[in-house]
Amino acid sequence: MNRRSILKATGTITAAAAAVAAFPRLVFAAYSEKAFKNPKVEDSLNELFGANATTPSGDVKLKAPDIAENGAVVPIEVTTSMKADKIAFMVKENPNPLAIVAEIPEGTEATVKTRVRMGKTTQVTAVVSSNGKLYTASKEVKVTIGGCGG
Amino acid sequence: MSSIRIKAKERKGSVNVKTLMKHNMETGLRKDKSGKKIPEHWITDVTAESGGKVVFTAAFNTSISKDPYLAFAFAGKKGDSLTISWKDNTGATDSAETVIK
Amino acid sequence: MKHGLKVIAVGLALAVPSAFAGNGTTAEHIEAATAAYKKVAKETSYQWTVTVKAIKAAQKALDAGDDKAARELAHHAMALVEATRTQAKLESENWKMRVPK
Amino acid sequence: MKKIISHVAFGLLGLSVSAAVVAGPAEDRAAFQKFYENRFPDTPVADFQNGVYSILPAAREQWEAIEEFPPYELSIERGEEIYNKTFANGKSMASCFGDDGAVRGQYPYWDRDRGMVVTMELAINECLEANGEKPLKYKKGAIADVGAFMSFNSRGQKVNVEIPSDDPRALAAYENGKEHFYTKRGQLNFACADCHMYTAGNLYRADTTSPAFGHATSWPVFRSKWQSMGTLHRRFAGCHNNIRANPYKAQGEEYRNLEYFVTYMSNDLEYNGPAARK
Repeated sequence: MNRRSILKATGTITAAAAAVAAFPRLVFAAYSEKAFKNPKVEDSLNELFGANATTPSGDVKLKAPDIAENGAVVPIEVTTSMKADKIAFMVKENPNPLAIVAEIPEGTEATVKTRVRMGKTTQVTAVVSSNGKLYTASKEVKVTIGGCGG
Repeated sequence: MSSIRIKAKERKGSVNVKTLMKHNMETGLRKDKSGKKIPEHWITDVTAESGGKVVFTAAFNTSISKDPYLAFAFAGKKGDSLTISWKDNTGATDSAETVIK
Repeated sequence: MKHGLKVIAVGLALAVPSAFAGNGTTAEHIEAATAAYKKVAKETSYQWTVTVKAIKAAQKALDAGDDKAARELAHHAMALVEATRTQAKLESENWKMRVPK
Repeated sequence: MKKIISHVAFGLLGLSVSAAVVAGPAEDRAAFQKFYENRFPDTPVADFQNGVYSILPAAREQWEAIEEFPPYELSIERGEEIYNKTFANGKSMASCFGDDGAVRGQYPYWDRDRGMVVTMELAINECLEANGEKPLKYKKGAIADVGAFMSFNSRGQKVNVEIPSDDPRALAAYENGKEHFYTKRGQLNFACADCHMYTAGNLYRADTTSPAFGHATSWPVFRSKWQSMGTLHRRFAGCHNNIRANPYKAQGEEYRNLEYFVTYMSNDLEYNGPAARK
């Protein structure tokens, strides 16, 4: 890598926080307390999608590590060829499983990548909402604690 | 300096976006040195706009890692601008704009 | 981890100096352990974090009026000092055989 | 008493004591690198600079995901600001290290005049002090940010530590670092070489230890465990704490000599800092 390239690529133009008013069309995904502060996966799904019946699908490609290097920073990624309108990640045994929900407008690809915290070994599930149905892919991610590095 | 870093690259009509937002993302579970709980403080919403159109929005829980990372892709072109903004649970917001390469 | 260590531990008889066994006040025993710790650290540059912890715990127990626990902790600290000294002595030669040839 | 004894591990490695052969640094290094090449035959030599990820494919994938947008980029930016900040005397760090500070490959080096090992962090503080500025703390914060900026601009420079053969004090400093590396310390009775050489790649509780070959190339590092940046000496101190040995002073003689030895052992690899580690 060119040693200067990162800095140049990140040389973004800053808009001061106060100037957010300059983007009157700013639309946020509308964080929902009911969906996020909820210990039950089913209830969160109901809140987000109005339904909680899910079907595992081979077309929901979830990428997550077998063993998390560090539970505070677990890289996860989901991709699907389905036409999705929303994508969510659940971490089953976190106090509140729902970690993120993304809205995918027309013209945006059905893929989301982020980093999540995991308190302990548990299942990570990606939920894709497509044509009024929910499709999932799950994977168990081991979280180990202790040792020299962790 | 903005809290938001953006890398946006177009390839074959698809714009790959990677963004890192500097934010402590306090879970509300951590304690400070005196044993007092640090109140939760986290980004709840993120939105991305390009060409006068919302191209991506997401809502976060406190379980998203410190300095949240988000990557997504949308149909767009070189030279267009891309604006990413966040809002946290205290009502604070930040915004940054970049030109798609 | 502690149990694992016990398995690999090779028992080594550590003699606590006899003058230390019964006589003197507990405060003197703590002082003796502190002095011995500093002496080894100075002579060999070997110091164990656990020794300082034991000395501090002994002082705390003494301040809280638990003479018996304080005395035991002081002796524990002294034994750790002796073990540190033994390690330093062994290692002054043994390290050489770990150098690959 | 019994309890105390059982907490003290005095294991002698089952190595035969052969007649002392007086080998110089060059022979040491050849044997050292060969050891790792034999232990990890699947790892290309140049890849050892990536630490534990050079030997652990599953962890490597996560590391690559983090490196896609590594948290140390924020540190590089902070470092650039500090680097270019004008001192009270009108100069800046550029007056010591040039416009871009791409000098990582020059450190650590043997300073003949002062008879000591000079590391990049030490040089940074000496630059500040020579210009009437306050020195930085050595383990984390601003020093790691400046180091990240300078290391980033130096990526690709070869590790090329020299031990001048005509100065016996340089050899003594090297030997001191070498002795430290192979000497058991702390209540757990581990030498650097125990975990990072003879059992490198083994599990210690939940963690795989990294090979020491390549250890010195990637600093400063953003460690997920720290959730912040830190210098090599911060890590040295952390390791010593883990084995229950009192850490030495950051940038004190003991750690500078250890850095001198460890970095020399990685000669011919490339500097690739800053980096992300677990």
